[in-house]
Amino acid sequence: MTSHSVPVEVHDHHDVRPIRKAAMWVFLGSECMFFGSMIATFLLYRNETGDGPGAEIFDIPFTSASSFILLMSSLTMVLAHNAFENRDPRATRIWLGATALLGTIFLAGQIFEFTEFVHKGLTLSTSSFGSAFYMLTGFHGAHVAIGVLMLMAMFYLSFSGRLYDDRGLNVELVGLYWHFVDIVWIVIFTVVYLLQV
Amino acid sequence: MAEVAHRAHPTPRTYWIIAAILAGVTAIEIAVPYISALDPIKVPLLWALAAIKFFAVVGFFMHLRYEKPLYRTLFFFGVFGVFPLFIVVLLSMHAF
Amino acid sequence: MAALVGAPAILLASCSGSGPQTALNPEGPIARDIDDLWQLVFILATIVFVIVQIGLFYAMFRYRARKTDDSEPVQVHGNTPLEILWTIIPVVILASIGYPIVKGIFDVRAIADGPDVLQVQVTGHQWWWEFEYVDLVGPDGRTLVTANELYIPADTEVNLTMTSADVIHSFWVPVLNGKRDVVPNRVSNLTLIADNPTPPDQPHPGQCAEYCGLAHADMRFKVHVRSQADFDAWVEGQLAPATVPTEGAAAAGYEAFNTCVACHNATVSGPDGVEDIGPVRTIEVDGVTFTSSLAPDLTHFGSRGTFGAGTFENDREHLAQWLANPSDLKPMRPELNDIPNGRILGMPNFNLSDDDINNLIALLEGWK
Amino acid sequence: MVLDTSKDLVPAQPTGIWSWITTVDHKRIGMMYGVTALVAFFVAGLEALLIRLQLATPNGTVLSADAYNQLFTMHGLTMLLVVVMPVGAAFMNYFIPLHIGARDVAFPRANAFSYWLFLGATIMLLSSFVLGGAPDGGWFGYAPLSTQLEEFVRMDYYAIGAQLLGIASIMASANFIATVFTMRAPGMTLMRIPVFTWMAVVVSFLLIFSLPIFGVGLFQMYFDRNFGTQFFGGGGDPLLWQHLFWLFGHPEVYVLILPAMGIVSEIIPVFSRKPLFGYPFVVFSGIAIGFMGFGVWAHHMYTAGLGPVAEAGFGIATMMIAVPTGVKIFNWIGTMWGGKIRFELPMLFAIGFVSLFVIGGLSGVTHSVVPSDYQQHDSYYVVAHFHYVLFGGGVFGFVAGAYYWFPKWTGRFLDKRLGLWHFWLMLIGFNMTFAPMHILGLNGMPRRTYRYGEGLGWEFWNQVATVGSFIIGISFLIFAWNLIKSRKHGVEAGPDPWDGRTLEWSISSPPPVHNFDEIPIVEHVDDFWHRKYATDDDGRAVRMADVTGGTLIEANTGGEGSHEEDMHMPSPSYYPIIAAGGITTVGYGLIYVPGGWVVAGIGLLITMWGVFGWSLEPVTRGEHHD
Ligand code: HEA
Ligand code: HEA
Ligand code: HEC
Ligand code: CUA
Ligand SMILES: [Cu+2]
Repeated sequence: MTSHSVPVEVHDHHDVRPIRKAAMWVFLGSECMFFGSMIATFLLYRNETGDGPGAEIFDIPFTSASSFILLMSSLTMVLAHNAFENRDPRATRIWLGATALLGTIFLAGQIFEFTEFVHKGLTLSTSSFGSAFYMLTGFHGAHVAIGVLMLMAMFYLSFSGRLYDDRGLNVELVGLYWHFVDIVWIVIFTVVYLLQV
Repeated sequence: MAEVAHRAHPTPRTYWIIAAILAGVTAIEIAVPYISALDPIKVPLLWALAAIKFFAVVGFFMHLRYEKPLYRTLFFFGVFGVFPLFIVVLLSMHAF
Repeated sequence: MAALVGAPAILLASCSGSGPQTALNPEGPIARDIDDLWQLVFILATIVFVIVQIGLFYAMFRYRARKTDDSEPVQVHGNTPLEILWTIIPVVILASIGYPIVKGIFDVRAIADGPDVLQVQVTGHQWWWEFEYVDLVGPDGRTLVTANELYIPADTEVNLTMTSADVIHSFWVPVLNGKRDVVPNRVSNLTLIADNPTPPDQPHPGQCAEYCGLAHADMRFKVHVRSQADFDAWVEGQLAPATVPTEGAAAAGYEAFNTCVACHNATVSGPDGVEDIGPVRTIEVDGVTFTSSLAPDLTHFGSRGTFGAGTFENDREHLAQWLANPSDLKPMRPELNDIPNGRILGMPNFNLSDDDINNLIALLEGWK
Repeated sequence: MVLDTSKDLVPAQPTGIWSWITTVDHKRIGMMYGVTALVAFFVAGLEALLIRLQLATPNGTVLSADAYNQLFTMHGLTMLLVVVMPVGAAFMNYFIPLHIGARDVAFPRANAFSYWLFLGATIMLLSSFVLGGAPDGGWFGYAPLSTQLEEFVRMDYYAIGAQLLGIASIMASANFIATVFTMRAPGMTLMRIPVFTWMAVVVSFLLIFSLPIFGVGLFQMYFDRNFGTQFFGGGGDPLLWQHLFWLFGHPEVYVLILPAMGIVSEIIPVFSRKPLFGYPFVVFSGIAIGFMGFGVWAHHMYTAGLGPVAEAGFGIATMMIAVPTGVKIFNWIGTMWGGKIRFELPMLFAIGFVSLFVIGGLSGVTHSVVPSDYQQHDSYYVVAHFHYVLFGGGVFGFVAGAYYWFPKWTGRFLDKRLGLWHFWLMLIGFNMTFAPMHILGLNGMPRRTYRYGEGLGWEFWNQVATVGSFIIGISFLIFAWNLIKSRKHGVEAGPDPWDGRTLEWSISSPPPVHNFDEIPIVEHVDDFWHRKYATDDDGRAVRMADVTGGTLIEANTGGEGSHEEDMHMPSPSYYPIIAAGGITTVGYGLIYVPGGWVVAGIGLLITMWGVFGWSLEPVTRGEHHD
């Protein structure tokens, strides 16, 4: 072996969290592109309303309220993660449940909003505007729904005391995903709603 | 860099403060479209407010401020990559 | 070795413009400018190519392992000045062609404008071309509309304003200019300038260059270049309505033509004066109104050298085949036609009797 | 986290079909990618031969227009997404862990899932031929042609099939990135990892950031076709699709070429007996190509109507990619310069790569000259360009890699005589097929045309091309025969047949399940070489001791800092194939909506079963990552 000294990067091969987190962050970077493409599509078609209604049918106060709920679910999520790190399964469970609940309320709000818009004449096929709007908010909603499912899975695990088993999915990763879904909505809320009224 | 990576983890107190800030910014955001005096700067202002919220969540709730620089690099490629690309697309399609 | 095969082939390409549809024998100033730029870049590329291959082959030959020598080579890891050098040289080479490229783009893309410019509106259809000379209006107020054969005067700027009725097509006459996509919902422009008139039987061939479905290969067209006088004469002939035949096979053909006017228009001067006997449709894109018919205008079909979008000789034999079953000659999907919604994907087979076919041919031949 | 600290015996290679289905071993997964891609290459090659037969004469009648359009679309689609990309994935799977000194990739089960989903999507795309017609909208599926014929499911196959391939690739890429950034052996700093693995990282980033854009475009295409949305038709703008497609499509072409460049960067030093000239420059030029590759997408749209300013900008930007690419070319020649070049088969193909890729690259530069491209676009000149880079570059590079690493996979050499036949026939056939296309294109022959008329002066070169394509075909028949024959009966190669430089040559051929008996400690670029050779005062290499691969690591590690590792390999799992099968089922259902909703629903349930089973399955047997 040659004699000169080498800076040996010592890896803790048993700490798998950085590996999973790195993959999660890469995935979220990728999701930025996904949502970015849809947001750009929306911006392109924001005035292509054809014969159908446009942004005037938005109900800003209502959407503001549901946006706020989603925003606050990020708080409950981070508190859940905090409790998880402090190895407090009970608090973890409570905050996880709260997050899932807030997410569900947001989803319910979105379903309500969609039905309203359809009644006012805006559907997926009315205009390019409608297509872009429903695609963007719909895919976001799908992400929220998947998040809620994962939160519920964590919630369920917390009862059987297996929250700390090593597995592909854990509270921290679910948390990262959930916050991401929230920040995407921050942008959507601004671009789709606030900027169009 | 090493300093950043070892920054102390935030406490629930920090989280509540951030949440309060988020709530405050959101309130301002919602008000902006209704204040006609702000119309000329409405677009950049709303983008700026959204950016504040965005990075508050990313930095504190997602702990990116406290994590390895690697994660930041990975994620910011996406966040900052998407803007120039689609601005060029939208410009070339005369969307503005 | 690869070079030995590849290089001569490419070299050959540079000087051997062959065939009527080549980009290498320009017949107009715009195509010539493009070709000049190409020649310049091609020579530069050839030089780079030759230098690189020489370096590669020299290294291969000079530093091949020899049985007689088993010493190990010197372990060189790199050389920064060299790296910088071979970064900068390509930058310089490329920068040197930056100006002609940018100038070329703006020149080719400039939209011809002015009183002397001939304005033609082009509508691309699956799978044929429609041309309308918007400034050439006949005595009855109709503009000149034709299909698949474009006539232009020599040495005159022609501005094409183009759109598509269905999918993306691309208008390309290699000897006159590069191609330009024809996009639904969008208007695009292309300038044509031709040096000399073409002999009547040797128009410049053109081709749809963007894949547009089943019969993309057969979406061709012709550009006839005429002296100004010949062009004016052609215009006069085209602006005149067709006459309704009153006797013989052609008259019987006119009866049978009833089926055809579901899609095809013809402007005829009959007992009720001058009238369009088929549908005339327009679409509006970005404030420009384009004629966008369901099928080629047949008013002066007899004057065309080819049909089926520049694909078949306009003779009795081919016409008979066409009328007997169009899809035999040219792949189309008429079974998907939806006339009320303006969706046409080809001409259907009407199972015409031989008599009908002969009569229709007589009619169409007469419509010069 | 509970870790089992008891030491198992060194894991043995399991056998049987079931062991392949449930395998999570990156080497086996790599093999499966490779074999699948090879089969797909023969299918897509056969399609190409039919295309060439049809074009051999004017007004050819071998194929109908309809068949021709399906064939060229599937030929392009298959070659790019089901052959070249997966071949890249095959090499990456096999060699990333070996190159960085790891036992496996970061997420072995996700890795298996990527493969199975890729296989599902491949089967889906190929099955379209018998299930209502294959995609016929061209490999870039321009809207609104691709959204036009709702009567046919063809472009639904495209929309869904490509979407699934994309999901598989995103997962694989995230996996590779996590592997390289977090699982390197001690001392394996970023500037010591082999160039191939570096290129794999760049490729992974390109895919991670470009595929989602394509994904959105594909969803929009699918919605336009099936749910009446107006993304590209109605009030929509067809150019949106082109932007979304090429934002993916151009980075994609570098996804195809960078792994081949990485392979060539491995091979040339070994057979020149010199280190890679300018290692950091080769690495950084690869990264630069990656970055620049994201900024030039619109050079495929010069004729579409971007406006002169955008065209000029994209034209100049595109030209500049020649600069980092040139750096690579020059460094390869620099590596050969002053070396002792052994013309073994891998080296022949690698040199073929360098020579031919330059032709393709230069014709790319002539494309970037915008006014010239007004003439060249969508003509056979483009077809010539991209076959030179994809076949002359990509395929030559990958074949070089196959000859180079076959001994590592099987412990045996590929037959040299057959290999020489393969090489020369492929080289001649390739140039005969594609060099004439430059001439055809400049003489006005448009691409994607199933027939052309007489008298246009295209007959002769088309015939040459057709003959050439059959010579390529024969060369690949020889290759296939060589693979089959040498796998069992080739000359035995031993662990380090080429006197290699990188870590994979330090272990037995084929490698053991756990790759390394002990995780190596790395001190150099080309670490393995430095364990074998020192340099004398003139800088010439001097062999240190009579060491051969396989024994070296043991002899040279175990000192201070070495890691005594438990040898638990991740346990096999059948959840990946279930999840992938579920998603494929959903895909089939979506193609046939509304009738297919039921199928899609069933698929969704299977997927949920797979995904939840997998992600909630506690990690057992001391497996420490999944
Ligand atoms: C492996 C895939 C691959 C690679 C590596 C490339 C590399 C390049 N490509 Fe290519 N390209 C394709 C695959 C690829 N391409 C495909 C598939 C299409 C068609 C898609 C379709 O329409 O179906 C296409 C189409 C295509 C077009 C659009 C043509 C058209 O449709 O009108 C253009 C236009 O600019 C282009 C340019 C380039 C350039 C500038 C490079 C450069 O990266 C090349 C750089 C390399 C060199 C230049 C050689 C080495 C350099 C030197 C020796 C240094 C000195 C050089 C100089 C000073 C010039 N390509
Ligand atoms: C990596 C990518 C790749 C590769 C390797 C190839 C390989 C080949 N391609 Fe490729 N091609 C594309 C990517 C590729 N192509 C793309 C992207 C398009 C554009 C599609 C589009 O427009 O949408 C295209 C389009 C394309 C066209 C243009 C079609 C058109 O525009 O109308 C043609 C025409 O000649 C062609 C020919 C060939 C030939 C002859 C080969 C040969 O090299 C193939 C050699 C392989 C074999 C021959 C198979 C092996 C052997 C056997 C199967 C045994 C049988 C053999 C005998 C009996 C002899 N290709
Ligand atoms: C459903 C609509 C439809 C009807 C009805 C129809 N055609 Fe056509 N016809 C077409 C279309 C579309 C084309 C263009 C085909 C192409 O070239 O792609 C065409 C092309 C032609 C052409 C060639 C025109 C040219 O310049 O290329 C002739 C001649 C012709 N039709 C004659 C007839 C006759 C005669 C009849 C009646 C028996 C008829 N058509 C009825 C749709 C129709
Ligand atoms: Cu119209 Cu191709
Ligand atoms: Cu490109």
